[in-house]
Amino acid sequence: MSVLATLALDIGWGSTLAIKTILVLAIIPFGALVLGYTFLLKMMSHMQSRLGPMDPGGFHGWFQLVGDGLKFLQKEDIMPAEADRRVFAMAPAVIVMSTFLIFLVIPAGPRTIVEDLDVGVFYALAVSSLSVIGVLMAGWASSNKFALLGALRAAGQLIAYELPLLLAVVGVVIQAGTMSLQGIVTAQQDGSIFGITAIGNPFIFTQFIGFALFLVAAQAELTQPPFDMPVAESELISGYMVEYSGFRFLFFFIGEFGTAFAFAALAATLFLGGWAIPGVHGATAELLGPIVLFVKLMAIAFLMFWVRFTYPRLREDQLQSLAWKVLIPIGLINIVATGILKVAVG
Amino acid sequence: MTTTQPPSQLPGFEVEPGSLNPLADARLAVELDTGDMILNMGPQHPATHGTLRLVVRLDGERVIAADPVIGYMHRGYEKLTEFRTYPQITTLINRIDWLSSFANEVPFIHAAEQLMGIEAPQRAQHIRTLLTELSRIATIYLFLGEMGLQVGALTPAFWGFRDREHVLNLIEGATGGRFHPNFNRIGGVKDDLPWGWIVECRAAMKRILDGCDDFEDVLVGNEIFQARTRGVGIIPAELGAAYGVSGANLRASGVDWDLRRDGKPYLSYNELDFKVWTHQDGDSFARYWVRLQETRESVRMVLQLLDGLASGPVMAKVPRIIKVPAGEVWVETENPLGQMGYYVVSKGAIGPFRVKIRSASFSNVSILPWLLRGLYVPDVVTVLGSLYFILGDIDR
Amino acid sequence: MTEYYRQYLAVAVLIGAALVMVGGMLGLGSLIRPRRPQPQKYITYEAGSDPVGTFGQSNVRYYVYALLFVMFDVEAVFIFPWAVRVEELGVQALVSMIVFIVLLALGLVYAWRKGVLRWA
Amino acid sequence: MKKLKIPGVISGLGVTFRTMMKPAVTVQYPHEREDPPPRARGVIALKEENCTVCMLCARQCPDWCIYIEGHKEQRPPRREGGQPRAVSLLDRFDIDYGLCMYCGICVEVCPFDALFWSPEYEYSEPNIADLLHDKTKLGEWMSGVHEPEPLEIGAEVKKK
Amino acid sequence: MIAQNVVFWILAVAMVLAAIGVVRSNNLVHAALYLVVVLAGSAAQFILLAAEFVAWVQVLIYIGAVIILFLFGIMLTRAPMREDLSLDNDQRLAGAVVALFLLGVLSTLLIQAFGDSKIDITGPQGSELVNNGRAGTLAESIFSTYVLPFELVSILLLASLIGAVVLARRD
Amino acid sequence: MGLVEKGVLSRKPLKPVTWLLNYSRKYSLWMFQWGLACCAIEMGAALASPRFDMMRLGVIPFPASPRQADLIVISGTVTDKMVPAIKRLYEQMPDPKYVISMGSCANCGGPYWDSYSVTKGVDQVIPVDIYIPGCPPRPEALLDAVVMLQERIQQEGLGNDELVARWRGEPVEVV
Amino acid sequence: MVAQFLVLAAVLFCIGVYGVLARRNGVLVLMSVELMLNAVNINLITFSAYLRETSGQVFALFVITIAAAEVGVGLAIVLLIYRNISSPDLDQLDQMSG
Amino acid sequence: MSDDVVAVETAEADIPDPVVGVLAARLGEALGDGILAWEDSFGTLVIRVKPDSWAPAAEFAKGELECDYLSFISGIDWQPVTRPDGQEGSDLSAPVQPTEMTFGVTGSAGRFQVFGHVQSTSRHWGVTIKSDVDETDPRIASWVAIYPGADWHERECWEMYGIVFDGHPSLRNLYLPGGFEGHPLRKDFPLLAREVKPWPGLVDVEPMPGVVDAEGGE
Ligand code: SF4
Ligand code: SF4
Ligand code: SF4
Repeated sequence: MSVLATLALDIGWGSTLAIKTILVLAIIPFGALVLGYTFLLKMMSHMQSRLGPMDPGGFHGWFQLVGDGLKFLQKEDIMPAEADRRVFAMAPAVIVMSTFLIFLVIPAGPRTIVEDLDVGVFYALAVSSLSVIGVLMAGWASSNKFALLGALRAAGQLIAYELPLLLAVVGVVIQAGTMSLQGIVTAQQDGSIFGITAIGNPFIFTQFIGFALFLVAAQAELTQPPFDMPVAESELISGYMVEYSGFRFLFFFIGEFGTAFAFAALAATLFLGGWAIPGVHGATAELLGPIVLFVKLMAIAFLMFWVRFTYPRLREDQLQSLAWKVLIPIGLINIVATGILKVAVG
Repeated sequence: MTTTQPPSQLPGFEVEPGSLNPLADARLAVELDTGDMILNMGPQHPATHGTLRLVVRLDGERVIAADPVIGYMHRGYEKLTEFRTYPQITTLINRIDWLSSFANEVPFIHAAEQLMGIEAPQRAQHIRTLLTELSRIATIYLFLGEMGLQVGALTPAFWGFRDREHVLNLIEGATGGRFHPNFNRIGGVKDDLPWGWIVECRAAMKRILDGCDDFEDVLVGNEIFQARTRGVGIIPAELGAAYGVSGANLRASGVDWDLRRDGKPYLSYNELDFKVWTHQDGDSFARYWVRLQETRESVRMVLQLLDGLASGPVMAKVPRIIKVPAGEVWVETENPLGQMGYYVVSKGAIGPFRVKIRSASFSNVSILPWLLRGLYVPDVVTVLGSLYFILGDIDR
Repeated sequence: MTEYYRQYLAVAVLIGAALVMVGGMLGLGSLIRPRRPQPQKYITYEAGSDPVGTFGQSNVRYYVYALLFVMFDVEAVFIFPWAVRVEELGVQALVSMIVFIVLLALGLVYAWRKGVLRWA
Repeated sequence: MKKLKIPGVISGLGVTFRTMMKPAVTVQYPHEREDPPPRARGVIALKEENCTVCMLCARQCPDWCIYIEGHKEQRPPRREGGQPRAVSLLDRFDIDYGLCMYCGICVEVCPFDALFWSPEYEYSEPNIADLLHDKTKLGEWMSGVHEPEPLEIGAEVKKK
Repeated sequence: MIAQNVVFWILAVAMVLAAIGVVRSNNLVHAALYLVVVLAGSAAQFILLAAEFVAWVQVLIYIGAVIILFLFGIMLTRAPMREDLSLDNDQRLAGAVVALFLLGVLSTLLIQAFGDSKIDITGPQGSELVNNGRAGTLAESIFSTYVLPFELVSILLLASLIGAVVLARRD
Repeated sequence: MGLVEKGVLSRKPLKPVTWLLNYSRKYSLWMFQWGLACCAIEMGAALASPRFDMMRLGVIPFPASPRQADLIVISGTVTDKMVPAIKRLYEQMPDPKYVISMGSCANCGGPYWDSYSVTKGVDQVIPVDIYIPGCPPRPEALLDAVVMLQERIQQEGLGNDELVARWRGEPVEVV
Repeated sequence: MVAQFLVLAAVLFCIGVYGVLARRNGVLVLMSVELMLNAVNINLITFSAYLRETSGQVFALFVITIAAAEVGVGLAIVLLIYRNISSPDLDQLDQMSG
Repeated sequence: MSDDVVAVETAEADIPDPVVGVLAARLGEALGDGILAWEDSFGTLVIRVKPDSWAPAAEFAKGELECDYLSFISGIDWQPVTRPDGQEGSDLSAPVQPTEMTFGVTGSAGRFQVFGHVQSTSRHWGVTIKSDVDETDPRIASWVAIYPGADWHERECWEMYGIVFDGHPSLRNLYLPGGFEGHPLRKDFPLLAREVKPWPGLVDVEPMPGVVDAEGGE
């Protein structure tokens, strides 16, 4: 009991944390569902002149993904005889964990945030890089060649694009002077462009290069087309997930879309001003925040999925060249330029 | 996964397929001398259109040797033809290249007609030509979308299916079968076109042209697509011919050879004005591009035919029981996938004595061991997609 | 300080929550999912064929990329603290940072020129 | 390949976006349905009255999937003073749709117009044996049979 | 304090067990995964010690990058899926003796020297500690006191990059 | 340990739960991507052609790996050479799983009934839930079959003997 | 309080030493070295906290950096050995040279 | 060798298609008495060569005749189906072939023949080359060295007829699963399904007057 006492876990604080945890627990499947349903099912279908799910649930197939979830609960859980059982079992947990942790720092309002860490963005990117390990574990433990090839590709790709992601963010950090996401949001809300404060200063204007880099890199991190070679259906069946069945497979799905949700939210926060609307503060902001964030996030997700359903995929080597020969140099130049400007002007 | 057999002793790897070509060996830069990984792609693999199996030996992701294992769709056509009568064979051979069923019937019917000395009336010829071109469009259009899928673009595949439906509707409207029309008869076609078909056909052709433009925008013009396909899987013209590669695959290597124009005259192609497209590169992109142009060319042909559709009967006078006089004939046509030919040997019975079916994909695919060496796994998919084969056409 | 620990307690709680979710779902599933062993069910999937041979070796070029990545990752680690304080640290830090970046960029250029960034 | 100077990556996005804005072409099958063209080879219907048990269809069928049994009966002559007729009566007329290849040969060879194509397609079965349909079922399908359509311009009018 | 201690001991036990796993495991990939546990544990210890930024650097670099390098290395040298008993050499016993001896010496020394030293994490001193762990503070320190080592690090990285490229390149 | 095996889920008060479980399985049929012959193209049309769009019915043509599939449509000719692969891939699918046999070839050999290399019906190897006649069946016929299968799934009482036997791992009789 | 961190570091360090001595696979040796470096880091951070000084943390950063570089080069060497003698076995290297 | 080909004097006058005659003449010049017979079959030259000339003929066709394109190689079994007409099994529907052994154009010495078709993509002509194969020890030279595409065709022919191609790098199964026995395209290979299943056309109903029974039953 003294443990609790020393940590001064007063009831109010503890229950807030509990509520927040539950919210995060709920938001991730919810985000995965929303993105999956709106974009993967509906938008894609319409881009293909189709309707997508209609019957499940009656109204425009809203039940589809819920049903998928429930169904996977009822599916047999197969572990191949050759697999490394413990590692095989742990891999999805690692991926889900990595997704969960990102949500810790994403603010949805002045106080609607689990914890505003000082290392904010850095933390988010660091934990998102954990999923690589999960992927490698999955691919290796499946003892399947497609899975291994897929995992290696995935790892190669995730690390190659981790960098542009980091570099893209640096510009924002320089401008905001903090890594805390709340701080970044405030900087944008209260900022001004050439003295005009009406729209604040969403960093998308000053950091457009960073924004573009971030989107491209996030696309690659999420292994979405045109960077989906790790799961390239026509080549590697479904890459490192080949051997996963039942709910364990669903965890990968949740991880993928949850991370997509998180990255969209991150991009919205970093470049579009997050929950903030200039001039709106206090309780109103608290109320509007989540909605504003959601709208911005969906706009970014739309972009990402639009590209996803239009482009063919690159080849592994082209992907790496893109990262190393284009994105990273641009990222570095962007950082230097931003730094110089900041020192010179600001 | 712990097979102790060294790779060289595994079934299917006794020899290096295609080792006859010094060119191929030269392309294989010797990398780290490491243990290779043998990977089965197929028989169930999305890249293999169903049931081709490709056993590849990989070093990392580079293909050291590829050995296509076919026969998963082998249905024994040549044997079955010996046990069936001519009309029964007409319906059976629909299913060789199942996408362009109608085009399969043409050479066979033509062979039988030649042996019997019968000529189908002009209107029948026109209808046959029309349907052949429509089935060509239906086949290649699917490819145009499917190729996107192979290189990772999901959406075009759906468009391929979407617009193809209009063509299938036309075929079904005329013949009663979406896939397997069984519409050709020795001496003509089964029936005339239904009322309103021509108008519908014109509308459908317009859609196809629009669709071609979409593909041009989304795939051909797309830098990523070009990066994925250009310079990948180059078939040198000479080697391609020696392997028996035909159709658009060969034309993409710069060989200006199209049986519709250059072969013995068949159907009404000599009445039509069309261009045979070729491309100099011989790579996957060239194959895609040539097919795209060919689709447009086919649309042009269809429109020409609709304009000049002859009137009259669609069936010549033929005996009720068809007995084909003894003789041998070789008939080849330009099918959507390439050269298709039948070598029909008749001994005067109601069924043929021997039919050698020369199908395009069989030869087109036989170049794979040579073509895939030294490529990377993603390129394997591109090459498989761009060669465009139908399993039934390989295995028969 | 307590504030600080609380923040990280939240991190721990989230990790726990993730694990609980994974475990809970699997547990729930095990209540209602079937188990039906079939002779070939547990064979490794290889597109319908018998799995042959062993794992191969992955390619060296992956390694080179990974290596480059590590180098630049380290760079990023130093860039971030600087980015937070660009203004305060001023010109001198900016110059050292640029030198730092340029030096590492040289490494990239070297690798590029050496052709390790090419695939084949 | 000489196209506008818009990079391909952008124009592709435009096409997908345009497609998304167009209405979908889907026909929501179980709720609404299209009629297949009249010639569609959906299922073979039997007009039992016309069948004379001549067995032609069964013999020509490449799949051997028509099973016919019949017997002969003496019938009084149609006209006064004529010969008594021998009439063949159908006892069994089964088509195994599990095997049928839908080629249409039987329909074509039937000299008495007893077989027709009906564009019906919803007759899947959970049990393979149920795909063998007998003459009652085949008779029921007659209801879906279309009249032959008019032909396109330029066609020779069939003399019947 | 107690809570901190509890957390410490839990982590410490886990880390030590995992570290033993690293050196005793017969499966290379398992060893690498044990190493992940050790490294993550250290990151958590850093957080306990209020070195926030370093902790996340540890996660990003060690877990996100170095371990990946290891896994690649393992897969490049074709780790068998199965246990491989030939991973150890025959100096196991000697190794154990040396290690234990060293451990004895070190821990005696350390406990004697720092047996009752405390890190004060309460009150203003606590916030100072936390502040010390922040990225900004570190930056100030790096760019004032440690500029030279900082540049040296980049040269070191450059050198090692070139070296590794030369080594890993196939010729 | 399973609730189904114990018969818990078949109890009356749990009706809504069973209903929901069945409903979710009904509308989440992930279909194994595997086509064999001509029929596969019609299956492809049913899935990919916007005109039919099988996804509307909750049939997701996503997995190319059997591990995530619920439904396999054997569409086309089954050759003797292919049979082992079919059997294996079927068995690699996790339960509960369903099979639709599409087209005459898969039903009993179809046009190749007398061939030396074609298997006369896929039901000789794996149990089939629905047979679709046709050569090839129209895409609508496949949709119809799917609707039929969905009705059957919805009817499955999670406790009826057949299902429990299935769950328990007793071998399914191949008819 | 301080001692326990230091002892933990010592334990890890010794385990690392054992690993370096007892392992013959190159990759594993490198991992053991990582263990040791990691122990060093724990020490550095502990002292940093104890002395209320940022230097320890800066040094830890440098150590992490160097460790990364070390692993990069080290693994490259192991790969080279592997390429030459087809085994990541360090002992075999002795036999080759000696 | 472009226009002069046509200029070469044609051998016989009754050839409808001059190209066929020219090709035959040129092949005849090159192979001498390696050629056993040739005929114009509906505008295609069919030429039958001695087994020794099988490969040289292809070589000549590829080199001199510019037939760079290999269409196919296959075999034929001239023996009538061994089933004594309708006596075994109930299969009465298969087309009845003559029961005595006859050979097609250009004849044959025995039961087995191989034939291949090569053509020119530039000059648009083609030649069908036939050669007899011994019945007891069926073997013939391989074309793989001339046309690499012959690889699979010869494997197919080997599998279907049991004809061995000397010099082929690996004659192994192409279509059939490993354990398959027999050579399916040989005429004496029975189709079991047809023998087991009773023919549904064989039912005791007398034929209708005026309708000729088309099938084997007669
Ligand atoms: S359609 Fe063809 S296969 Fe079917 S019953 Fe008629 S003749 Fe036989
Ligand atoms: S051919 Fe016509 S009349 Fe003769 S048996 Fe068949 S259905 Fe009856
Ligand atoms: S049933 Fe007919 S359409 Fe389907 S695969 Fe068989 S032959 Fe092709």
